[in-house]
Amino acid sequence: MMDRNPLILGNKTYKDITDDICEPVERLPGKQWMLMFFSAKALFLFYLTSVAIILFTGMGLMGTNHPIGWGTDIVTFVFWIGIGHAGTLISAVLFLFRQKWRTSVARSAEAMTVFAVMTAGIFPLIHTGRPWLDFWLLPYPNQRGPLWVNFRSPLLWDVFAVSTYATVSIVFWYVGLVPDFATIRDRAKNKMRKKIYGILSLGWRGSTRNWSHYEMVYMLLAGLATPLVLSVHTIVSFDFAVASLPGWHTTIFPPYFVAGAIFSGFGMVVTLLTLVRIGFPKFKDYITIDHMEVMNKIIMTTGLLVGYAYCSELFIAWYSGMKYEQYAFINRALGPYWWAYWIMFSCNVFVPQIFWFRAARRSIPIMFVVSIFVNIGMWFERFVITVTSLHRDFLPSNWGMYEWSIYDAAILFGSFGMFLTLFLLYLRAFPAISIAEVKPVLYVGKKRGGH
Amino acid sequence: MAKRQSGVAGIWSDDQLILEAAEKMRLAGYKKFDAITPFPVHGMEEAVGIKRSTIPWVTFFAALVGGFCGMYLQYWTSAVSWPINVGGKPMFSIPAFIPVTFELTILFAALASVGTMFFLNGLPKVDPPIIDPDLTSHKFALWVPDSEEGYSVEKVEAFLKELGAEEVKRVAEY
Amino acid sequence: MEKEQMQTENKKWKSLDEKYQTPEFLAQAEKEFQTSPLKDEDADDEKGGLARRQFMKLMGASIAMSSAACVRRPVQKIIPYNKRPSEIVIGVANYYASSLFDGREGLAVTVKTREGRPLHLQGNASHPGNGSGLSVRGSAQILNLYDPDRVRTPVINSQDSKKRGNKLSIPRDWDSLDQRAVKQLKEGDVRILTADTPSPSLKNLINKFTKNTGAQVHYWSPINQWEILKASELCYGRASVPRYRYDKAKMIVSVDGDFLGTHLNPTESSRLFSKGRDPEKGMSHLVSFQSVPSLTSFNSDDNYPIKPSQQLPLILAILHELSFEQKKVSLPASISATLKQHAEVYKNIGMSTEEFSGFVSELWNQRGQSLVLTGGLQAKTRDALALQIATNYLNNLLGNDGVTIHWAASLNGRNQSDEAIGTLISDMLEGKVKTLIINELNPIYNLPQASRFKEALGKVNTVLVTNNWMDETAVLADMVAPCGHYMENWGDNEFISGIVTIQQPTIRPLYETRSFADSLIVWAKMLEKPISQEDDFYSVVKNKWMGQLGSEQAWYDFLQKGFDGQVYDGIERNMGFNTSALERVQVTLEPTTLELSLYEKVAIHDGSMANLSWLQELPDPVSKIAWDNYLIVSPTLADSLRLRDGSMVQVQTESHTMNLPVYISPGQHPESVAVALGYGRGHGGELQKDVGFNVNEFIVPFDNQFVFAGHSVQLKKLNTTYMLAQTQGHHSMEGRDIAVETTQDLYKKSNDIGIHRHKIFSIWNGHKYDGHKWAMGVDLNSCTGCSACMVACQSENNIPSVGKKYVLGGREMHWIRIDRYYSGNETKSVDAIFQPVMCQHCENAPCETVCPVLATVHSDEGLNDMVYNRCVGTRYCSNNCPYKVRRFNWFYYDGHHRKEPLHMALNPDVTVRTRGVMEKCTFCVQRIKEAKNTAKDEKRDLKDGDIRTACQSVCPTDAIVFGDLNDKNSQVNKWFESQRQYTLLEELNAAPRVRYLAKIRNTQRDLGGGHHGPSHSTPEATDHKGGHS
Amino acid sequence: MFKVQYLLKLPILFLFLLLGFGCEWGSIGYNKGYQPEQPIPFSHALHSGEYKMACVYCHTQVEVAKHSAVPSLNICMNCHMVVGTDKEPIQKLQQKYYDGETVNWVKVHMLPDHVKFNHKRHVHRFSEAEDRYPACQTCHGDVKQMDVVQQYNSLSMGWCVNCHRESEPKGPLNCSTCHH
Repeated sequence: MMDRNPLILGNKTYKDITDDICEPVERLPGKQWMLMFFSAKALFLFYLTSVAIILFTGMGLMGTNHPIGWGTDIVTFVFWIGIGHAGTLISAVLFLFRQKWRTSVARSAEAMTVFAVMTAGIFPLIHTGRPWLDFWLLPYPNQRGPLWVNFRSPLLWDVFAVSTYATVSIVFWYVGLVPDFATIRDRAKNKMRKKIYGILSLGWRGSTRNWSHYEMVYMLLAGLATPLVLSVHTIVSFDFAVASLPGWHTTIFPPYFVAGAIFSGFGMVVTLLTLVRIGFPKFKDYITIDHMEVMNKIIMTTGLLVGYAYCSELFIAWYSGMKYEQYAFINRALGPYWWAYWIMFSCNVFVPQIFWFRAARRSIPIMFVVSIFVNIGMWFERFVITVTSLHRDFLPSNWGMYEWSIYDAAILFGSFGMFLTLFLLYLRAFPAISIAEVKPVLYVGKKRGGH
Repeated sequence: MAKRQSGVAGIWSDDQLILEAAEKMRLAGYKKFDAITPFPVHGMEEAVGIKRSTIPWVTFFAALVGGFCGMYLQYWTSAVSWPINVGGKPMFSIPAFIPVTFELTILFAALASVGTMFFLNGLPKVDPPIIDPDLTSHKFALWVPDSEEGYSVEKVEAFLKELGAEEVKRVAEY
Repeated sequence: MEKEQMQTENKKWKSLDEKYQTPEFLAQAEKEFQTSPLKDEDADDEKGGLARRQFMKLMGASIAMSSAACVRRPVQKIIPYNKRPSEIVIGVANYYASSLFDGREGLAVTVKTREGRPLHLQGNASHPGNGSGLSVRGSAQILNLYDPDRVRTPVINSQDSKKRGNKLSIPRDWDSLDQRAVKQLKEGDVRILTADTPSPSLKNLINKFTKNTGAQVHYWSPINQWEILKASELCYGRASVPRYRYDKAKMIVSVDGDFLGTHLNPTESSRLFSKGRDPEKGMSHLVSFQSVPSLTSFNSDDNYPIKPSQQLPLILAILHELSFEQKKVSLPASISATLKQHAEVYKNIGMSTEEFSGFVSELWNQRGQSLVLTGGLQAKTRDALALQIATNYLNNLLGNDGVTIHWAASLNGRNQSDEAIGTLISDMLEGKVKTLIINELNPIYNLPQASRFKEALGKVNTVLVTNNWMDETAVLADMVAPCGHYMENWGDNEFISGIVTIQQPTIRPLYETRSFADSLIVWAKMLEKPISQEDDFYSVVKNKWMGQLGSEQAWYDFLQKGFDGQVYDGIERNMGFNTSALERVQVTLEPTTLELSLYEKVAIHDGSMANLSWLQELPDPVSKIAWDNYLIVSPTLADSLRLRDGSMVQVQTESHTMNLPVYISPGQHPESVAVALGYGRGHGGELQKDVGFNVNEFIVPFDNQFVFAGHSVQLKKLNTTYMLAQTQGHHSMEGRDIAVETTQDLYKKSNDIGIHRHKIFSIWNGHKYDGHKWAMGVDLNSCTGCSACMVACQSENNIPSVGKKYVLGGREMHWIRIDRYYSGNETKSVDAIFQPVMCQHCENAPCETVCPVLATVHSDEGLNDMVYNRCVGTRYCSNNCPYKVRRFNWFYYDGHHRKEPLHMALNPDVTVRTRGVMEKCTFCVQRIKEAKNTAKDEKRDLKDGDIRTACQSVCPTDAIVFGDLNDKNSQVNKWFESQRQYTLLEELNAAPRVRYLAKIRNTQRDLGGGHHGPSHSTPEATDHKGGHS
Repeated sequence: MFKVQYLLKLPILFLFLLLGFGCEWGSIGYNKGYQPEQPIPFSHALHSGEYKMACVYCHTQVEVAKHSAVPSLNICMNCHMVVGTDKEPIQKLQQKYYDGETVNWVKVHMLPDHVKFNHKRHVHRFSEAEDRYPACQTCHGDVKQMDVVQQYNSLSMGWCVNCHRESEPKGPLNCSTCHH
């Protein structure tokens, strides 16, 4: 067994941990936070306005057209759903693998998942021509015969997958939060606060019987969330893979999408946690540079996986001998959207290779920049898949170009406003690190100080 | 869990010490006592003498029900209630029905597990009394309710002190 | 299926009774339609209606939810007739035989009306001219009728008569206009400027009017055939435009005669042409020499780009080859010298000596059954007349006169000339004209400044325009007398001599309009110089034909059948040829390094119907560009000037300089450029305003004619670009088997079209279709790409036009589109192939599988049903459609339709789609239902041919067939078993119910296209679709 | 078909109610029983019930067209030139007729624009099939009893579809049967 670095730095006691983590929740927000929050909020309001204008006027304001029926909305949907995957992966999969380092970052990663899924969930709703009728996608009894839904459509699978994923993610997250809410409740000096967190904590006590059931459920949820998280992006990839378009109709899509999702999710976790570390310097003891390094290793690995998928797509297109498929891939790399393809390729495959160097892995500025590149690259990956496959398919007479409009930009950037608003609120209102989970790993990598 | 009980609690500030104390308490024949800790202390279940949780069974059966409901919902709506020729595919297109079946399996299982956990733990509770606010932060307690066989406040107090409790509290209602 | 109802209550149609034309009455009439799907709000709540619809837009979701709270729906009203006209049954269409002139050709039509509204036009199937075929412009006449920009009352303009600048337009009634007009007419020196009319009754009235009042009439139209008339007068002694029999010709040589697209009567010509093109029975050989790529050149078997200055030399070279090289004929000495000069012009158009001599030998071998055709705007060089005479002579030598060229069955209503307006202008300038009546012409727009027409107009005291639009000429007139539409007026038309078609009104005049003929009658009467015994033109026509036909019953039969008479179908002998005419055959046009041709587009013609969205939105069959004109340049020239599609260039001729955008087209000669007329309209409609560029200034008046082609031109590249709305951005098939063609020799040899047939299997048995099994066949060999189907479909199915901005964004809505692919060597001459693509109604429809809400599913008759009201608009279906035939309503497109009275053109049998809904071809399911209902009522089974889809019924070449595959004898079944049959993208196993018949080209060349072509070209930088930036 | 399946439906029903969309289950929002007041108090009970006039006497085109059509005023005047001229509503009707005006009746049975219903086909089907239905009453209820006409059925899509499913021979269930 190798000696490992301590997961939590500094000579902390249990009380220190409680105090450190509860502190942001219990004090008034600082200027930095306020500035960020109001910027995010402004962006969020801008987003809502843009969505309202589009709903009022019509989908025609977006860049989608004939033949490109899906554009920014679906691209960004897949982007956010992908980001959501890292949270569940960290909390569920790493839990099952007994990776103790996950405890410090799991909470924020899960929060990111929930908010990313919420942000993502808006897109399929607003991308339809008549969003006020979106509820028709649910199989509910009705006066039309009853007329049901088409369970053969990947979009319906999406409805079930995304809503199940959102539900389970929120439940998982919330179950994790319950003991911590109880902690805040018990520390509360203010009656109102006590009441609110009392309700949120559901009256948690922390008796061993409670903990016994709790841990069992936590493990079960982890066990359920793991196949779920794989299935969700698999099903999202089915939106494309089940269709018949060259460039979409590919069996590699499920694993490729899942790898891409983990990749982009970790990218976003690194982006957010570097910011959290700056915003809350005390958290540096919990979210240590070692945590960041581990995540950077995952980014590099999944980056290679994604790169493998890109190459294998090209190989299969050539090997299949199918002219439409071959053309689609030549067109991706060399056609009018070559720049999108090469942005994707460089950001996702080349840039993360810098993490072969330990110094880079442990450098906060480098990892921050790389994580941003990763997210840009991953957005372009979805753009490449969606738009460049659609813009030139079977009949050359139909070929066309995407008509990017300012509304596309508004929707894309505005969605970050929604995500960041939620995330910043979360940082203030919820314990950003799992108190109850960090305490058991206090002594990992350290000699237990005797009393 | 339903009724509130009175009892005695002993408080420790080290998880190792309370683990030993709980072990001793169980060996001394206490059956209904419980430990209250801010985080799950490794080994405490065995020390207090709690059997493995039965929730996995609930999960398993909920998963079966979810899977069945998912597949049946799709079969019934697509092939029985109003069969419609969609894309030249069979009415009961099993391969296409797998994803939804799977998702409902997971959903039922997850929700049922959490629900059961809440039920078994008596959650949610509205504003329950607490023994000590630090018990969710850095202190640990052993709690002996009045329903314990041969319960007497003094005896329990004495025993807790003997076990090394840093503080012993009489609790009127918990 | 056609139920041509007899018109019994004639008074209703043509009553000039003011009672029926009051605005109140019209408003009442419109209310009568309000229970139909046209209006979704109640009429008596006019203020609330719009607000409520806005509310519905916004709050659809909450309405859907609040329905649970039992909210009363908006109250609707039913407004029955006071007295229901006996022939109107609400919900049942009436069909009337009629005829109209689409600006280019006369068409016999069947008008479908519902509740007294004309809705849709089809050709009159039994008519020997256009038959069931209808042109693009013919179908669009429905929209013309309901054009919101029509002049609605007589108008008196307050004018500064010297300057002719409009100050104020005052709507008046007919009385005051008539009084003013007659006052002026009494002054004398009256001239009438009008296009020649094919109506014998009107012609008679005009003649009487001129005789009685001393007025002079000048027959002119902007695009006329004076040179053909003049040449025939010189050569044969009678001035007429012959009817060409493309069906009888084994070899057709067209030198810029675009008979399939724009020249003379393209609908009838296409019909005749396709009759001679049966791959099983033998096909004619069409050779095209074109200075502008056209439908004719794209449909030809062999084509050669030429310059305008090579047209006449080419004909002369053929004559030279025939006489001096091959010594088949001997020619008068007078012409030999001229011939010798041009003997080798073929070398300049890229033909080798062997090729040319082979071509001429073939022409000689087919003598008596060949046809040489020249003409059209592109051939109106300064040598236009010489070209026609030379062509006539060539045809005469080949023995085609009277066989493939029928002078006995001439095309009427074309007796008009540039000379006529030239005389008028000089008379006006000399002050010989006091009053000028301009009937449905727009010389201010159509003529260049150099013609001095505007200047001349300033010297006329009174200008009276009878027209339906306040166009460029009408705004300069003193009075505008709206003359109504073909569907509002009576008439009789003899488009082809010998056969008269009736023109019945099918709606009461929408506005206070009066036909030109009626105006003449009224004015003559007020002048006390009556020109008819009857008081209105209807009676004139009726009495004339009742007299001619013998009885009232015969008159009603005439109305029912729509036409009377026969077309000459024999062989004329002893035509004679006056060789002295050959003296005029002199080549005066000097070739230059770059020559400009003006040409007309299929849809826009001379610009007279430019205000119709259907015509503007129709992608030009040749260039696939909508909403614009542009300078066509060859790829070679574009390379040398570094031009790209949309680059602006400065175009400079001797007479005019202007900037135009460039469109690069294969099939254009490198030393020739071309631009279409009809754009850049100034007045007369909101829609046409500032669409394209007015290039009429390039027309040069020269020696009593207007010269349209052969101008020496210089191009200068500008550093700006312009967005051209092209609906098809990529023109190569990329080596895919999409539009399949082969040569006749190969097809005959192997009885095979040479494509890979895929072995397809399924893992289950599939659904059974026991009842009907609808299917469609499309014969690429017949399809000329004329696009008539696109407009007919638009009319039948309430398809909106979206405007240039959104065509640029790739959002055009046509349910059927015509793909045009090039193959062959793009720098020299190319082959083009047209392929109509509509919803393929796949049995394994990829779109259906992916729709989450079952908005598109299969019917038990194999139709791919699209349920608009269920659609939420995920657009997944469109993405997954390999044929990309689905169209999405990105906005509320009914906005334009709703501009009153355009909503009256909507077909009540087809739902008007709302925003956010997908739509596509339905195989005209409303027609299928209608035919099934009729069959049920008549207690019989459906017959093959009972159902004709909109696209099928207007196709002049019968390239589309629709029917039941379970009917063993159906036409579609025969096509599905043909050797030429293939399925588009067969390997995807979508199992389409549409199959194509491969195109066969009658050529000796090795065709470049299809699977023979280049395998994979590298994708170029951009697709042009959606414009150029 | 199979009784067992009805039992198996139960858990699904439960799930749907859980989804909270049960509100659309009933005939809520479909205006069944809608009975507006008309500008002229025309009584079907009197004309059709008491005087036993055939429906097609006034609704002349119901057997030949998609629309049953509310009668034009000249049909009313067939009788009311002489009948009941002393009554005020009849005088109003006459006045409208002579003025060339018409009556704005309030629409009772309303289908949305995207539903194409064919009266002719249904009337023929009802009166010619072996299991004869009363041609008009099946959908419109016993109009003979109605003084003021009211909407007798929900006219919801489910109502249409169920009839097409249950009658023998079955009506077509394609989407394009009604929507195009």
